[in-house]
Amino acid sequence: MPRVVVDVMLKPEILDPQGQAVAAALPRLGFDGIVRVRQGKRFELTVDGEVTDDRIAEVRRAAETLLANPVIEDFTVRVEP
Amino acid sequence: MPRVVVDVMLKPEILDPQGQAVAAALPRLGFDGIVRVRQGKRFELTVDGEVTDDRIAEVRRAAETLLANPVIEDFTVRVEP
Amino acid sequence: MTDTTERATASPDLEQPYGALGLAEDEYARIRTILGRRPTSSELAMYSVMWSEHCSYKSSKVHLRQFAEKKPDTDILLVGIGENAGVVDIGQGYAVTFKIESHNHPSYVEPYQGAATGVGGIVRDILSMGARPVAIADPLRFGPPEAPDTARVLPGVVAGIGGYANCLGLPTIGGEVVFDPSYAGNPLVNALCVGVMRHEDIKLAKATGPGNLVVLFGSRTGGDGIGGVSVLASATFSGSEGTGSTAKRPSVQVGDPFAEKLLIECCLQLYAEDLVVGIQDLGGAGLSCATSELASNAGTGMHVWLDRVPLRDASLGCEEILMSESQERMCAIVEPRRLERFLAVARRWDVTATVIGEVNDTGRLTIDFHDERIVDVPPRTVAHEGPVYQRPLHRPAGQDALVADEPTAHRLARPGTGAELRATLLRMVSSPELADKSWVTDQYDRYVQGNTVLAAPEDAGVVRVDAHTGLGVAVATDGNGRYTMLDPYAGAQLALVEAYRNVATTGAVPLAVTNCLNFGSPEDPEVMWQFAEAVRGLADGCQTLGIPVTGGNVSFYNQTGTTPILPTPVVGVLGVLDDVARRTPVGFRHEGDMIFLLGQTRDELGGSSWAHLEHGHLGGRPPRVDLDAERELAEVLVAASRDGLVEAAHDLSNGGLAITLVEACLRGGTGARIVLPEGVDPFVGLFSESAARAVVAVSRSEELRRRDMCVARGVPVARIGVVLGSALEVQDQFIVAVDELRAAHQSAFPALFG
Amino acid sequence: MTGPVVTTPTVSAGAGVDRSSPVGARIGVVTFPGSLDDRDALRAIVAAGGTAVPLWHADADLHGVDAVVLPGGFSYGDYLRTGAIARFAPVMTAVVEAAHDGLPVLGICNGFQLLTEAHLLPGALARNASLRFVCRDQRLRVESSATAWTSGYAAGQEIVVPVKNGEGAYVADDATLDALESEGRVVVRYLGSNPNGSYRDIAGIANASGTIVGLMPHPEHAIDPLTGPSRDGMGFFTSILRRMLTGTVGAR
Ligand SMILES: Nc1ncnc2c1ncn2[C@@H]1O[C@H](COP(=O)(O)OP(=O)(O)O)[C@@H](O)[C@H]1O
Ligand SMILES: [Mg+2]
Repeated sequence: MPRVVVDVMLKPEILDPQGQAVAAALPRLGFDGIVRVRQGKRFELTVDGEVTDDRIAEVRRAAETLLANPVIEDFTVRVEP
Repeated sequence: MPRVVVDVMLKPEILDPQGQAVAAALPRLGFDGIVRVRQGKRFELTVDGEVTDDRIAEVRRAAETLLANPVIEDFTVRVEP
Repeated sequence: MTDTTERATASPDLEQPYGALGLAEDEYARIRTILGRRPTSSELAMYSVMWSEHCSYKSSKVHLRQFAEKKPDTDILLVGIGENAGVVDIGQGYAVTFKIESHNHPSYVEPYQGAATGVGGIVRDILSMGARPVAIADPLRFGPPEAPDTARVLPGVVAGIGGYANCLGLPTIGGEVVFDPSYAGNPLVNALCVGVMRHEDIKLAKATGPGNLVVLFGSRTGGDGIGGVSVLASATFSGSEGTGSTAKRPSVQVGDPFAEKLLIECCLQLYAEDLVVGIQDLGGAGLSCATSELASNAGTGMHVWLDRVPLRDASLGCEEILMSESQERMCAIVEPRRLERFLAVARRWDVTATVIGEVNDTGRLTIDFHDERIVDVPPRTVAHEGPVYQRPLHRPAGQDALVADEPTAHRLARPGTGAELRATLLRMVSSPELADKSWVTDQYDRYVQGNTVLAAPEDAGVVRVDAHTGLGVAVATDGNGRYTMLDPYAGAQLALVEAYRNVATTGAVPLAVTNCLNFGSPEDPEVMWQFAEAVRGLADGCQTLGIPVTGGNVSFYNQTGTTPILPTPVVGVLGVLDDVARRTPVGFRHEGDMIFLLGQTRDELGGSSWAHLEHGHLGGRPPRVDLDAERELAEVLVAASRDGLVEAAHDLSNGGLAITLVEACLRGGTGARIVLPEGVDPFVGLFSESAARAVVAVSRSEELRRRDMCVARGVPVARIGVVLGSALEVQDQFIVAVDELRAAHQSAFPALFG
Repeated sequence: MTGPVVTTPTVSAGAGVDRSSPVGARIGVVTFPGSLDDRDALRAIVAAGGTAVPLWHADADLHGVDAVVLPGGFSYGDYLRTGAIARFAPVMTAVVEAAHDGLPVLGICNGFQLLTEAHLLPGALARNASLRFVCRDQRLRVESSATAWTSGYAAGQEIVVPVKNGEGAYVADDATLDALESEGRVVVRYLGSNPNGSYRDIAGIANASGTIVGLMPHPEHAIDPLTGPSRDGMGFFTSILRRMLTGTVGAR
């Protein structure tokens, strides 16, 4: 079945303690090449039937109202290849 | 700066209460076209310098050891276009 | 180009956006007079934020003075009003600090983060006094339970409080969950924190000792909450002169409880090694507040190199760095010879610490940004000599009609038969207002630290302070917007006496008071009248009860559109128990114990839960306040606990005797047979909300001593029944199984919130 | 936290102290950044009659302790996954090594999560089914008394101990679960309602030799009825002390 992915990330100006904790741990484990980490959410949605433009619009509305909190988060919607 | 994304999802056989809760909430909000939701994590890593194969390998090791728990999670690594 | 003091002198006529920053024209003029020139954009930022209602208390100051003026004669106050939090002597060399604060508006915008950062802020206040934070309480108020927005706000707020407090390792031991339509667009999220220290560990926010260093430590500074502190200042700096960038700034702060946990442990080690001279948390108004208050409190001067502040967002301009309300930061004054050790302790806890300034004796606060002077002000004028207003007051036009609308039997139908009483009780027990709150409190860790002796749903939270002696403290918070609406003077006192009674019910001696005054707009004379009356009532009440106000917080502009919330003073009372093993629990646990009702019951249903829940009615007068009776009742309850006379005690409040009995039965897992005193109307006896009352359970062998004690103190006492079986029976009226009560009591929250 | 040994027990007089327990065994409790119940674990050890030794996450030396407790809390904020970052603390290198050599280790809540992340115990702890943090007094059944930490209980004994967690659902694949069951390595199980959606109501498990035990409930908060629901949790601490005395640790 077709799958639509919604990626939700904190807005760049919002503090991301989760990403910070990971970024601080990496060098301690010897991973020095990663300079910055931001952590967000990924939703894999399985939609009913074909992925029409209407479906995408619906997912976008769902992302806006439920999956992401627009006050602090941005999101992107894409169809999984 | 170049960005590498690590997506971490619960293995399909592991219960995903967060995804389930979202899936249950969607129809209540009038979104009927989404039949299944799984929720995972997305890490955006900013790497130092160019995204060489070595860097990707490093990120892969970081994902394996830290970002994902292979007992319950799968991950994918990709370079953001 | 940076707006320097030099440039300010050279361009006196430059237009400045003071209005958009919330400053009135005469306030702006006063700043110019103080400085003898126009302020730089950084100075304007500082003054605007520090002279905002939130920071300067400009509308409330003239009223709050009564707390000091009417302070009862007592020597328990080690630190009084005016510091981050008051400090109370609880004996044996221990001191306790406690304070309540609001985070109402942020919690509406983003419930989880708003509530979480509210907890973070009050914890830093307590920490800055030198204390280890040991407990949290969270008085909360929301719109109608079934409103869709309440389903967004309430779960988010509760998860946010739990998410932050649990991660800090602070037990949440009390609070309130109240619903009223007036809070629909404006929930109240108040948070109280209690901290414990030895007398000698008290710290003050003072930048003493010229040559000492100003160290900023904790999280890096980002663009959080800029302008958020001055409630009126919706304008950003985009239009202002200077370096203010136009980048997007977050309107919401995100808390990092892990960073705060490290900050707590770091501070406690710094205190233990005596490495700080003075300390101040960064809350509202961020560095503007911390630097000006530290210097002003000490009467010294200070110089700050603002470019040394570690940033999370490199694009911040100097005004923004000064105003940022980034969380999890503290500012300490450190002797140079201790600096190295200070930094080592900070490193041990993974806390970033940076010297950003120096104390001097110039009497001025000067701030440089990349070698340019951007601030040069007398710190007192920023921190303590802000504007003070005597706002007009006006008794609301509708007040007389409201008070005249008594809930008489004639006006509101009362249940007459036993069956009606029973049905009324079951409906009320299952209403969210009176229902079991464990859906909320189960999300809070009440065990962490291993010292929690009582927590929700007990009358007050009790934590042990000293494991050897059993010394401990009790804390309770209460507020009743309906009572306060009907009579703000009495309403504030009723909040006070309820918290006082709750503390005494556990066996603790009430000692001190904190308060959070949640009201509408101070520019509305009718709101201001409510406020003035409430403060007067609270100050008078504290004076008569002999317990001082040690601090608090004012939250104005709580309104949806132009409709204010119910006036809601929330009062926290702290008490002490010499041995927490003597605490009295709420639950009826032993079959055969005799049940007594202490205090006098009158037909008092104005503002009651019954009138509200059964009739949607608010009118008449709230229950009569009798401070002497409250004090006598408290003395009896405390003495009874000390002498081991009572098995259980529970005060009477919302819903009256009926609800008190249900709660005591459910808590203890028993039933009770009740015989209402002769001549009492069953409905009034069960549902009236007369104050100064409590129910106690006494083992048969202690019955006489108990009665004697009450009689000796002049507290009315009536034996009303016995702990028995598995049903609550009110003789000649009705019987209802405890299981049925439990099902009704427990169903409300899960049904609403999942 | 700074001194090496807790000398003054911070426990109320006589509170749940088992006078018959052996004195002197040294039990370490690790403090990670974000540990919360470390003091309570120290207190419980002292109350049980042992010597409590605070251990520091950044110090790889176990200071010769006879057993280790990994306490509850939110190590490193638990932002990534519970226990995921703490697993790499220097002290854990020493703990893992010693544990493989038979050193008894008890992981409570965050400590359990950490033990699974460190692969000392199988499976993982996932988000509570309710998606909410839950703190309540929980009825449990001690399924196995054949571990270093539960030998003082009777198998099948019912106890009441607090649970308090947001990510306490024990998950593992069926093969692992079946193996745990058949090998008697399910140590405690939830009775009544399952607080977090753990598979097969599992509250705690052990390694094959019974030296390493992880559980979500907090026995250190059930050592004194004044500050907890019971003193039922005391057995975890007295069990290990008794094993020390009789020298049967790690040699089941
Ligand atoms: N309602 C009140 N009753 C008593 N004191 C109050 C009240 N409101 C504020 N205060 C006192 O005024 C001072 C400044 O308050 P506040 O700005 O909230 O403190 P902080 O600067 O620590 O945030 C504090 O000492 C506080 O206790
Ligand atoms: Mg303060």
